[in-house]
Amino acid sequence: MQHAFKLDVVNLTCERGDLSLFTGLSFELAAGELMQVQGANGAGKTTLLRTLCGFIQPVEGVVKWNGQDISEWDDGYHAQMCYLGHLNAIKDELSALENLQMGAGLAGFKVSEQEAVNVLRRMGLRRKEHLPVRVLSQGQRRRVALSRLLIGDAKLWILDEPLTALDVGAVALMQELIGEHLSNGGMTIFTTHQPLQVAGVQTRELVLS
Amino acid sequence: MQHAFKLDVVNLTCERGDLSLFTGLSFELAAGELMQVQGANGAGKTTLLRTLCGFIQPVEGVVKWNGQDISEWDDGYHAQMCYLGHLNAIKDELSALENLQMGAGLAGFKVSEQEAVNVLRRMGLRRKEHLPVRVLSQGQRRRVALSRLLIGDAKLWILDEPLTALDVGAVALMQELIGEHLSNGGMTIFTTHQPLQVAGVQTRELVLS
Amino acid sequence: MNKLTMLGVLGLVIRRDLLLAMRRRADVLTTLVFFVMVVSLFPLGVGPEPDMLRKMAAGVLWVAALLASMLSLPRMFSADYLDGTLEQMMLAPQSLTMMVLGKIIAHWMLSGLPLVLIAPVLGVQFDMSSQALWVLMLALLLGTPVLSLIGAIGAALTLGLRGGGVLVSLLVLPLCIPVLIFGAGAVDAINSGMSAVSNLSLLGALSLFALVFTPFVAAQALRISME
Amino acid sequence: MNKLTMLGVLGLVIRRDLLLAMRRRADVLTTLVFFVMVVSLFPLGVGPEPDMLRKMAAGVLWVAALLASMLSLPRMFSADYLDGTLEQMMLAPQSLTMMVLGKIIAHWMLSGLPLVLIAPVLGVQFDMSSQALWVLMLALLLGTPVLSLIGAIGAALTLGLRGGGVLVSLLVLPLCIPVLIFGAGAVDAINSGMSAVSNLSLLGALSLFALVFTPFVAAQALRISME
Amino acid sequence: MNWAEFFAMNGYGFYVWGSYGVALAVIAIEIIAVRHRRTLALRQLKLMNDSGDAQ
Amino acid sequence: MAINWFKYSAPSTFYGLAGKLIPFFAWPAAVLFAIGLYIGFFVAPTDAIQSEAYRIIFIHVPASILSMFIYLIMAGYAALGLIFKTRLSSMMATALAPTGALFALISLWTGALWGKPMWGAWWVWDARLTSELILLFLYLGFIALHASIEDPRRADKASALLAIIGSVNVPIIYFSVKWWNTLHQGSSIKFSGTTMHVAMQQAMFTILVACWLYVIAMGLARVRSIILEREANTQWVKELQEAK
Ligand code: HEM
Ligand SMILES: Nc1ncnc2c1ncn2[C@@H]1O[C@H](COP(=O)(O)OP(=O)(O)OP(=O)(O)O)[C@@H](O)[C@H]1O
Ligand SMILES: Nc1ncnc2c1ncn2[C@@H]1O[C@H](COP(=O)(O)OP(=O)(O)OP(=O)(O)O)[C@@H](O)[C@H]1O
Ligand SMILES: [Mg+2]
Ligand SMILES: [Mg+2]
Repeated sequence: MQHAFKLDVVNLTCERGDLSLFTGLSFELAAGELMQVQGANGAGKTTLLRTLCGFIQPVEGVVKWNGQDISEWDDGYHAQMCYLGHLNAIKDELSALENLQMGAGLAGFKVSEQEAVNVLRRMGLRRKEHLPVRVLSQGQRRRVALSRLLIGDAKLWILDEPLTALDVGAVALMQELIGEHLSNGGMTIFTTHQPLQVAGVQTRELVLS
Repeated sequence: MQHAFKLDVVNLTCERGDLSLFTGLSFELAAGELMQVQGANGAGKTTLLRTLCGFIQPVEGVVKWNGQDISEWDDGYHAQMCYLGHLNAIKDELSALENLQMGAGLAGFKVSEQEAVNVLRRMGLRRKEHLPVRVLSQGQRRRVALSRLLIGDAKLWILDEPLTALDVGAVALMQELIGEHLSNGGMTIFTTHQPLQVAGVQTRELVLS
Repeated sequence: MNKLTMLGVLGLVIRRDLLLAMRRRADVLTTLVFFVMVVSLFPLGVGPEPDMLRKMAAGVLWVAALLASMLSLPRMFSADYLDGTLEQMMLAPQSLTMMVLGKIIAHWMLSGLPLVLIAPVLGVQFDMSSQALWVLMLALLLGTPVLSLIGAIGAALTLGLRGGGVLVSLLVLPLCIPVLIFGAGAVDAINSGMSAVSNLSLLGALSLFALVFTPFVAAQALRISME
Repeated sequence: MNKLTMLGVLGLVIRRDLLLAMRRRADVLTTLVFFVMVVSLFPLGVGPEPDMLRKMAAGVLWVAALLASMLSLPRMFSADYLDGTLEQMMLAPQSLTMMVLGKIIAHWMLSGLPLVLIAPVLGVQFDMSSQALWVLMLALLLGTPVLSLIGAIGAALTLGLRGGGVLVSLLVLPLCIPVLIFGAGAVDAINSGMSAVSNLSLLGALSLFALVFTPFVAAQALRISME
Repeated sequence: MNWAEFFAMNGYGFYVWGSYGVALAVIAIEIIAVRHRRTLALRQLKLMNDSGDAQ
Repeated sequence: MAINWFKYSAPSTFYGLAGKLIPFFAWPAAVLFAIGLYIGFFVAPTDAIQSEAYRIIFIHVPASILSMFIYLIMAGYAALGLIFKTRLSSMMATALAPTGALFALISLWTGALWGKPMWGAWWVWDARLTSELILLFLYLGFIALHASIEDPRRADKASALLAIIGSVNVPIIYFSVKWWNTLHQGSSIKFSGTTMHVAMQQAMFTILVACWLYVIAMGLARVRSIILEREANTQWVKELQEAK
């Protein structure tokens, strides 16, 4: 860990179809910081987050991780980030436990069953660990997806509407988890239409048009 | 309109798999009333709403509309209700306008283009009327789905997490729309994890275990 | 005011499905091209002797038509199921059977009819006589609706199941074997100098029978799949 | 610590896909049953003369194998795409080409290998000689991987498109024609008393060639489709 | 050589004229299709320009 | 004089340039067609073996040749677009595909109409014929894939990849088909090797050139529409006189 982690967005311009969503967007995010991307429906929040992941090539501008363009990073950038989109990336046929273990495996981690069970319990899925995810409710499925955050040591969390379908208890839990992540030197950028406060952290706001 | 509309739920019991979700649930909903179904993730909210629609047969108990079991109603019950689930029931290939017109057509209404455009504008989709729905953002798609409520004269609205993906402006709009619906003698039952207040109406709460 | 007539519903659903198909013309073409392609693969596998090809022709064309219809079956309901439209259709205060019939007719117009029209061109590649070509077309015209009608039940039953594509073929193909036998039989009869009338009228009877019963059954199957 | 070896990734992906398939055994069986069914339809459509059937056998079996593979292709990536797993795979700090290769191998084990094993049984139905049966198996063993490999590119290109099922056949079938020709040719050569070696070695060469190039191309196609 | 003979093509008229007729027809259709596509594109542009000005 | 090629590879400049160029290809194409047909029907003598039926050759051979060339050019443009991200080359590839498919169709059709009097069958599974048919499938695959993808940028890239793979495969397909056919010795019918009269050669060559010019004119005309459709929201298109 030669130096602190940093995400720089320089002069970013994105278009979808023939619509220009934002132009000349610049900001930086340092360790321990929390940023909420705001904007009305269709403002381009999802587009921005997917650009930060490298799925979408920006029309102009660069995204830098630790000073280097993310398209030039090998896999080093991806090893240090964790993205959670609209889709849960979980398999209906597998149990919550298997889903978590497989997901971690693809990201390069070996997780023992005990660890995985602990993580799922922390996410409030006690007694649901072995059910096929297919039968879980919307909110429970989202919880399974979120539990991936607790595995591994990604520094940068990119969360697109993490609170969708979560009940009050789960929202509080997420706030706590993000708080811990930040105090461990991580950083988080997220979108949500519900309020999300993390104790002791000033949420930076980025408003799209 | 021989008598006021009424939904009766008598002694309802539902199971999913081998899990008993709720037993002996009874309530009634009269014209002008607003009911929020609450409960943690997996409590059975979606299951309850789908039972009210008649998709799921309850293990015990009945759902009555105007005093008659909904499974004995012909299409008369369906003509007086409108259900909006997790899925938006819109076609990616069609424009917002065509979607609305087709949806109304299937429900038995003929809607002129002008009316449909007005409804869409009311839902904040100005200038998006002719775009294929595929390219709209999550929230915009949800708005298209919600605009179906404004067509026709359904008395009973059954809404499963209507606020998902909606921004602040759209949430306020929904509150307004539900208010209007209630004051026109309609009734609404809904679930949501976000607060939803309608001016001048006392929200009844139904908490599942 | 809230009720369309039976025919009104039928027309609406057909128009809607055709409109959707027009938005993605590629869909319609692909079934057709798939048919052409499968038929053309056979000579490549079997060898180019015209004699043998002529004998196989009717069988190959019918099997290919069967497969092409099967492949387009999953699309009949699955798109509506996945985006929730089917749910809304079942809640609509209209006869579900009529809506299903509408979807079946639209499906046939998009997947069966084009095969009927292109079949003679392919028959020529197999060196079929012109009389045989006419019988082939007629047989396809009478037989392909059965494939869509029976197929609808299979498509409804496998709704939302993974692997639905192959599963539906599995359920439906055995039921469609009579169509294949009578259809190919009609052409063979002509080729061996007999009359194709009995085969054709059997096909027609199958078609009518399926038209009367399957839409209702498919509607019930849909209800089961949606629970 | 965060990097698996190349082979580690490969093994993980294969194990994962096989596990998923085991959870829905129906999927694996359906491809196989489809193959059996298509092959068995032919005698029904073409008529029962043994002479003719023996001549057609290799061609029909190969065409059926081609179609069965095509049908299972859309499943290669689409489930992972729809539930977002593919997104996560692309973000994983591992070589995408290796993951794709893993998925291809798993696909072949689930859709190609069963065909190889069942083919002799079907060949017997067509009265093939035992020597021809061996060659048939060997040819299928060498040829079916090519179908999965080239198919992966088609599956990746059509990811998320409606009508993907037929479209992918449209794109991939013409490219697979050499496999069909050499594969059926090998059996025919044996039947007419010649050696099948040249056909088989051509198949092997195709297989190797595809193994080297297609995983990378398919990975690129995936990236294009995910943008 | 008279015209009737010319069109008969020594008994091969159907094949020769069938070839050239269809080839020319296909070419004509392509030309019409390309023209039509341009008209459509321009009409769409006009629509967009008009609605854009209105707003 | 150095020409700034990059300037012309911008759709905005190319749009105008193409518009000016079209007549220079279209009119000569029409004139050469007429001349070629005249030579073919009135100057070239009757063939000893095939009688008048051979006159189909004047359209059949150019169509066959062009259908193959256009595929290569299309794949080349698509590859350029994929590698150098020049939008115009991708558009050219899309513009050429339908014309190529059409020529393949003409080749098949005229070939079939020739085959009937010559071979007594509309179609035989000859190597050349079969590979032409496969070529048509490849065109159709390219067009269908492009049409199925809504996002034009993704459509360009995906179909470019397909075209490239296709062109790698074309030789393999061709040789396998050839080998398949000669191995079986199925039909004993072969193309007859008559030496051609000079006037016949002239007619065929004239029509070949006419077809080339026609393809270029069509490509340019279609690419202009494509540019209009894709760039509808750019300033320069909005300011176009034609759109007012
Ligand atoms: C790859 C595409 C093709 C090419 C390059 C091509 C080229 C030619 C050429 C150069 C000739 C004159 C050769 C000669 O006189 O010996 C010819 C003749 C002919 N072609 Fe094609 N052709 C193609 C496809 C087809 C197709 C698809 C058909 C039929 C459907 C066809 C049917 C014929 C016939 C019947 C003749 C006259 C044969 C004869 O002279 O005996 N050709 N073709
Ligand atoms: N291919 C396209 N053509 C035209 N417009 C497009 C296309 N793709 C996306 N858009 C538009 O891009 C905008 C940005 O969408 P995005 O999903 O980023 O919004 P968002 O901020 O995440 O909204 P939400 O809060 O509703 O999720 C939307 O207005 C959408 O209509
Ligand atoms: N086939 C099944 N087998 C076992 N349990 C099931 C089955 N189907 C559903 N369940 C369980 O039923 C419960 C009710 O699910 P439901 O979707 O109704 O919850 P919900 O209240 O809508 O939750 P959410 O707020 O997360 O949307 C969940 O706990 C789920 O795990
Ligand atoms: Mg979004
Ligand atoms: Mg729910």
